[in-house]
Amino acid sequence: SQANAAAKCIKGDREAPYTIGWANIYSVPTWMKQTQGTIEAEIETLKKQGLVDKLVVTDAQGDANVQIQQIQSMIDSDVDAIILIAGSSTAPARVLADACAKGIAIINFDSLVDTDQVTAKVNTDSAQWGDQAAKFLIDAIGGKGKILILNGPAGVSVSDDRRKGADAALKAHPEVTVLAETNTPYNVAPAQEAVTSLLFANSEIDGILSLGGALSAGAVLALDKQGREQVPVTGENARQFLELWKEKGLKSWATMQPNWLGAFATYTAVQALEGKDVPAFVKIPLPVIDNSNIDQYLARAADFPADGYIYSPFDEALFKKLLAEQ
Amino acid sequence: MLATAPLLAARGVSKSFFGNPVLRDVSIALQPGRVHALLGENGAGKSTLINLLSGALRPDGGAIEVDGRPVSRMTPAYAQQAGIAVVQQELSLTASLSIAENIGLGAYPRRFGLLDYPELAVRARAACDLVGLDEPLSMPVGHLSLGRRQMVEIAKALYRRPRVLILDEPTSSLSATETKVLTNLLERLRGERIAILYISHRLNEVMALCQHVTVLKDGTCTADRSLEGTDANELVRLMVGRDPGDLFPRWQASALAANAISVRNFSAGLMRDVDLDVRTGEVLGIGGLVGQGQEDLLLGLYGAIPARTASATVNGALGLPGGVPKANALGLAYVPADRKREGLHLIHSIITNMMLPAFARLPALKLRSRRAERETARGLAAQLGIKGDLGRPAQALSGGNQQKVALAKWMPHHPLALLLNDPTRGVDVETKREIYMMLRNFAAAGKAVVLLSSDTPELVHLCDRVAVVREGQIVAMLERGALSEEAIVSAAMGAEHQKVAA
Amino acid sequence: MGGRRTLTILRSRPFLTLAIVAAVWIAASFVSRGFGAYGHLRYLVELAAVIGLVAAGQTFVVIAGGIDLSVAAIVTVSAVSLPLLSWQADPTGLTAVLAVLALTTTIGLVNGLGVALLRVHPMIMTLAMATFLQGLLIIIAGGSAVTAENPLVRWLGNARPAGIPAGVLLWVAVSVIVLAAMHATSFGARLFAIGANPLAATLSGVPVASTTLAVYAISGFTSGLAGVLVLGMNGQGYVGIGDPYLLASIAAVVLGGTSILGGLGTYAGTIPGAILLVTITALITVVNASPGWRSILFGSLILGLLLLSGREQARR
Amino acid sequence: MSTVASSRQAGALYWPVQLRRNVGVRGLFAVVMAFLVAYGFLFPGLLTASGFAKFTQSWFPLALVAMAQAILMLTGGISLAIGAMVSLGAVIAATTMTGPLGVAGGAAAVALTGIGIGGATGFIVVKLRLPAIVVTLAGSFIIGGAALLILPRPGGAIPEWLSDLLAGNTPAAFVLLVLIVLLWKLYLATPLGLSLYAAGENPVGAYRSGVPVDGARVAAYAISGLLCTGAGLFVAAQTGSGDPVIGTAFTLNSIAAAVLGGIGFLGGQGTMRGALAGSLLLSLMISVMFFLGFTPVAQYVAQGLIIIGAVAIPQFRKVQQ
Ligand SMILES: Nc1ncnc2c1ncn2[C@@H]1O[C@H](COP(=O)(O)OP(=O)(O)OP(=O)(O)O)[C@@H](O)[C@H]1O
Ligand SMILES: Nc1ncnc2c1ncn2[C@@H]1O[C@H](COP(=O)(O)OP(=O)(O)OP(=O)(O)O)[C@@H](O)[C@H]1O
Ligand SMILES: [Mg+2]
Ligand SMILES: [Mg+2]
Repeated sequence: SQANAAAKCIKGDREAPYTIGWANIYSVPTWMKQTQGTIEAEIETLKKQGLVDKLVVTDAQGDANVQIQQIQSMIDSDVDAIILIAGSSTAPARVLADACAKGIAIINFDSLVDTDQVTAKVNTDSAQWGDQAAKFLIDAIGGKGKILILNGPAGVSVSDDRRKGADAALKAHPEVTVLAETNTPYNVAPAQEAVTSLLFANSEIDGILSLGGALSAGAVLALDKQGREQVPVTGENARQFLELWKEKGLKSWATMQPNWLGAFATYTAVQALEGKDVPAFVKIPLPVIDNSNIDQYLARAADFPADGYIYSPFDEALFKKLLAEQ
Repeated sequence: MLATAPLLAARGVSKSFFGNPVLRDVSIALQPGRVHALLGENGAGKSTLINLLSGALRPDGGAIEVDGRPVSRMTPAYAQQAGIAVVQQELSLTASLSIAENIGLGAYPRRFGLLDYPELAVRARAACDLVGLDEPLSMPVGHLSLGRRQMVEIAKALYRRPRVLILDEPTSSLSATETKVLTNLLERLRGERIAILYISHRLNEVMALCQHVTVLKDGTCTADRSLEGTDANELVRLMVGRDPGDLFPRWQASALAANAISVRNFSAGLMRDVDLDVRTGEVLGIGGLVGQGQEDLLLGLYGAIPARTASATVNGALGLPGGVPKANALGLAYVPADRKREGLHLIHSIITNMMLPAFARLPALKLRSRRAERETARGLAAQLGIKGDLGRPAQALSGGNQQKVALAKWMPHHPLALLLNDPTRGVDVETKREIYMMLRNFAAAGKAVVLLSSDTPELVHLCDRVAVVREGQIVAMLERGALSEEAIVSAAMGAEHQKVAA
Repeated sequence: MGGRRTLTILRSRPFLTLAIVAAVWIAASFVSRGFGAYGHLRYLVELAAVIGLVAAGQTFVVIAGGIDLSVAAIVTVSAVSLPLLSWQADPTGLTAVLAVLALTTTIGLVNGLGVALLRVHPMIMTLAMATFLQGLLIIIAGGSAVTAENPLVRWLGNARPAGIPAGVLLWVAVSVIVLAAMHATSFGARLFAIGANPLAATLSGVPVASTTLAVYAISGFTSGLAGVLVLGMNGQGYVGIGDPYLLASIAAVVLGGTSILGGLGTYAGTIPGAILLVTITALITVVNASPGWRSILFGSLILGLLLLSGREQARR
Repeated sequence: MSTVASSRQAGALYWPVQLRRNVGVRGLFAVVMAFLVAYGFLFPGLLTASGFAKFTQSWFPLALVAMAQAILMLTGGISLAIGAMVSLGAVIAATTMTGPLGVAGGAAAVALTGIGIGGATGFIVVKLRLPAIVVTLAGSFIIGGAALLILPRPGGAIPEWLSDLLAGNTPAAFVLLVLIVLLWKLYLATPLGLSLYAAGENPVGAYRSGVPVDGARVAAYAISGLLCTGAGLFVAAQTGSGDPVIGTAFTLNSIAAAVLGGIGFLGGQGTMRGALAGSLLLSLMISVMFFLGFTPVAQYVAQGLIIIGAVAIPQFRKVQQ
């Protein structure tokens, strides 16, 4: 390692092969399991290169307090790097500062923490997510009409950020009326329930601004079950949604929170430990899935779990490029 | 006499529950230095009356007076201030708290606003000494036997240094020795000019202890007079409304040579290596001081607690049943002593309670016939004199009637051997007579009865033989000819006698 | 005679809960026209069927004096593992469904074993079971790339024989069986006895252990059934699909008047309790308010309805 | 009468009573001890000042909510709003303490909110005789909604010095816990204290003995509320900020800890020390499993086994005797 490492938190006294701690917030959901898969694959690669010794995994079972305790344990056992999906956007800040002070490389991805005491943050831009989705939808309904907005759970930053990102576009189009908004977990069933009730309450709906996860599939199923005509709907790369999209011939737009963020975070952590200068924030561009390229995604569907996400391919070249671009 | 106002009195009080009148225009006056008996059949309203006197319930009409002045709103707290203490039937204790903490509950000595443990210890010890409780004060009440809990309840009342002491069936779960301690104590308290109200179904106690009597029948007062010149028969007549017969049925030998239950080297709970034969056609009594292992003997035979034995025959089958359903299948039935905790489902209807053993043995998915159940229950209720709507929850029944339900539920199954744990506790004379009749008839039909009892006269007059238990052993087996209260008590106390001699 | 009987029914908890549901429906359809549409009400009942199925087992368990905190995990296990079992050999898909139900019943049975034989507190036992199942789910989740194409499951989730959703028909059938088992068999009577006073029940010869086993097995079975139904309704199982049903099942049981202490209650109350829950949820969805206010409104509604229907009887 | 002798002998009442209360939880104590030793062995840093500080800090909020739940269960109640109360406490602390109210004002607001909401819940449950489980379930939505209104997304702040004081490298959490346990002991010695047990196990008997049954129960809810929002304040200090959904998991964990510690549902059964030991076990388990290098699947399985084992093994030994 270099003596004067540029990256934050790194003290330069750590030697390969490294021990990587993966502080997961909840390992049960399929998205998490897929992410874990990319991390493990990356670890295997890095092991072969002699850069990583072992991976330590914790599962906070959805409890941000437990996650703090587990990060503390990682500090206590002196791991070389921590990669992290946070259970709360504020809670882990102090324990991360402790870790940073101990010279542990910290790469925070997906759900981010409001702190600068980390080596790097890796994520797509949630505000941009919301903005692009809103713009697509407004465009798709011709600049005016009545829409529903489906949000993730209340009180969570990601869902709040995406919603805020959509605000500007909505304000710019006063003819677009928001009939109703919901907050549900990013799952099919609750979204389907909510949309069904909303459909009954509102006879005219021109579009659905769905801000993530499996919410879109729930909305499409709700429309379908009621025999209503499908309307433009935004979404993510959930396999079920993409398949419904194709099946029902939807007018849709989707983006993706790539599962390989996990692999990339691992890669970045090792790069930082190796003395490379990594940017404080790596912004992952949001890909667009539309009718032009959906078939490419569906062609690979069989490689992914039925309730999983069809993410784009990744390799070291991509990672190198991402790190260099910033 | 006339000059002194009664310490506590009820003037023409009435009370009904959900429209059913339980007390109608009842008056009672408790004078200092007098033990006042309150008699009546099960459900006559005695407990309700004392609940009114102690502020646990509010009367619908009439007034409660303390020192001759009517109290506008009697509450337990006010009663406590006025020096009124009630011995509930084990009801007011908390199992997880220690003896001392229970005794002081609601009236703790305080220092700087906090519970003063040293002071509590001194005062609780004093109260315990009065009733002969020698268990460590720190022992949780949950570890005590029923009889000892009853003594704690009495100590709890005494701890409050009452001017008026009300005792609701205090002796029903006490052994003869403990009863003796209590009667001596009450004599002494009377000497200290305390007013005492005493409820009991044991008339000999009442005759020996009390000076004045109030008799309730169906919620009205049928007598309020001095006990002088009254005899027991007279009292029973007042309670029941007709001439009493003999309490105990005439004894007739009916024991057959066959053994219903036979065990060798039997151990369960406190019982260690006992041999016992229960013959068909007999009533076998089990006596002794409370808590010597008698209950474990019954429970072990019944398969409710683990038991070991060298050899056993139960109604012709080899070996112990090893489980309650198995014991039932072999014709055993058990009636527990603590009916509220072990015998009944208080929140369920009387019918359901009566039918439970039937539900337990029917095939699980057999359809019930509500009509047949009602018929059976009505029959049982009529047989045992349980009055009123059988759809009420069992907790609405008075104590004695609850006991009848606990007994009645086994009757439709014609058990071959009845294991009874103090079945007449808190039961009025009339019901007692009926139960005794039933037991004798049962034996006469060639079945076996094992009767564990804390009521020594019952053992003497009803049983063919009495096994006296002490420290987990059967120390004496008294045959009919040798049965007497003295014999039972001295066998039960044997250890103490020997210790004194040694 | 008949009059008194009618009066008792009118005053009973199940009926009261039902009356409240009706009142909420009528009130809501004034506020929002579409809410009272036949199709919507039918949909609400269909949703309630899932809660109702889970709550059927939960009612058994609660009446018997226990509680089952593993229902949510069992629903998920059922919905996630069924697609893995759907082999082609059986064109109806029945085999796979039966296999999954056997699995979930076994899970329930294990709960029962812990409670009855190891004497672990029901809450601890079922909580631990839920934790186990989470581990199991990590292993099986996303394990297959095959979508659920089970004809029986699809039918359950989508068919409407005679205009009534198949799920609702299933619920009706289960309800009839549950009510019969609860109130017309000796098994049912044992259940109440165990819940009210296990000691007295034991001494009366009630086979406490086997009844307890049966109760938890039933809960595993009905949760499994709910998992199959919810899979059919969503066309896709996913990890977390059962999560909403833990609190919902308990709430439906208690709103329906069953005592959480055991020994008293009826599934007849749970049924309207389940419908009430989905109704309130739907009502909150169509109200335009911030998430905080919606949550407050939801809680206040439950509390308010409880004031109307739910005084607890005194005990001991 | 030999007053002297009897008073000396009787004077020693408090400690024997306390000793006997250990009987039910000895098995659990042994299990917890074993885990503590294992933890100390796996992570020797535990014995350093900062290691110990961090360890008690992660246990502290769980200990508080376990107490909050236990005090209710002792009176025969229960709360499903524990998690929401913790969130509310955290959110209030994070929005007031850096504002005009200051730390003292913020702490007072947190405490008053806890006592007020707890007391109101108690009033509804006790005086209106509604089942606690549904009242608090409904309450959890109302309280959680209030937390979202105050802070719609994670944010707010706690003064740095307060965070460092409570959750820095100081044993403040441990000292606080000892203090709270002492206060609990004091409370038990007030007229309302032991009444908790009596009111929980035998309300009718307790009422007839002159115990303020309703008062004891309402007070229990108020204290429980205070403990919850207090835990929320601590969590806010520990994390330096507020999060409107931070407490969610505490509801189930508090029940698990209390039941694991031997607190019964029927009221009057169990001891606070048991509940604390239960919460300690839950907290220890997480760290010990980490140091043993368990994978998530193994973590789930082991966690289930430990929870069952801690209850079943003592039970099993009792049956065997
Ligand atoms: N809380 C209550 N609710 C309904 N009925 C009650 C209640 N308390 C008592 N009763 C009824 O009032 C009547 C009188 O009961 P009470 O307990 O006073 O009788 P008792 O004379 O004490 O009988 P026992 O000798 O069996 O103890 C009984 O018929 C009983 O069923
Ligand atoms: N929850 C209740 N509901 C209805 N009645 C009750 C309830 N609790 C007590 N009672 C009535 O109060 C009366 C007094 O209760 P208690 O337990 O002292 O009965 P008791 O008649 O003295 O019985 P025992 O002689 O067995 O102690 C009983 O007769 C019972 O009918
Ligand atoms: Mg009475
Ligand atoms: Mg009585």
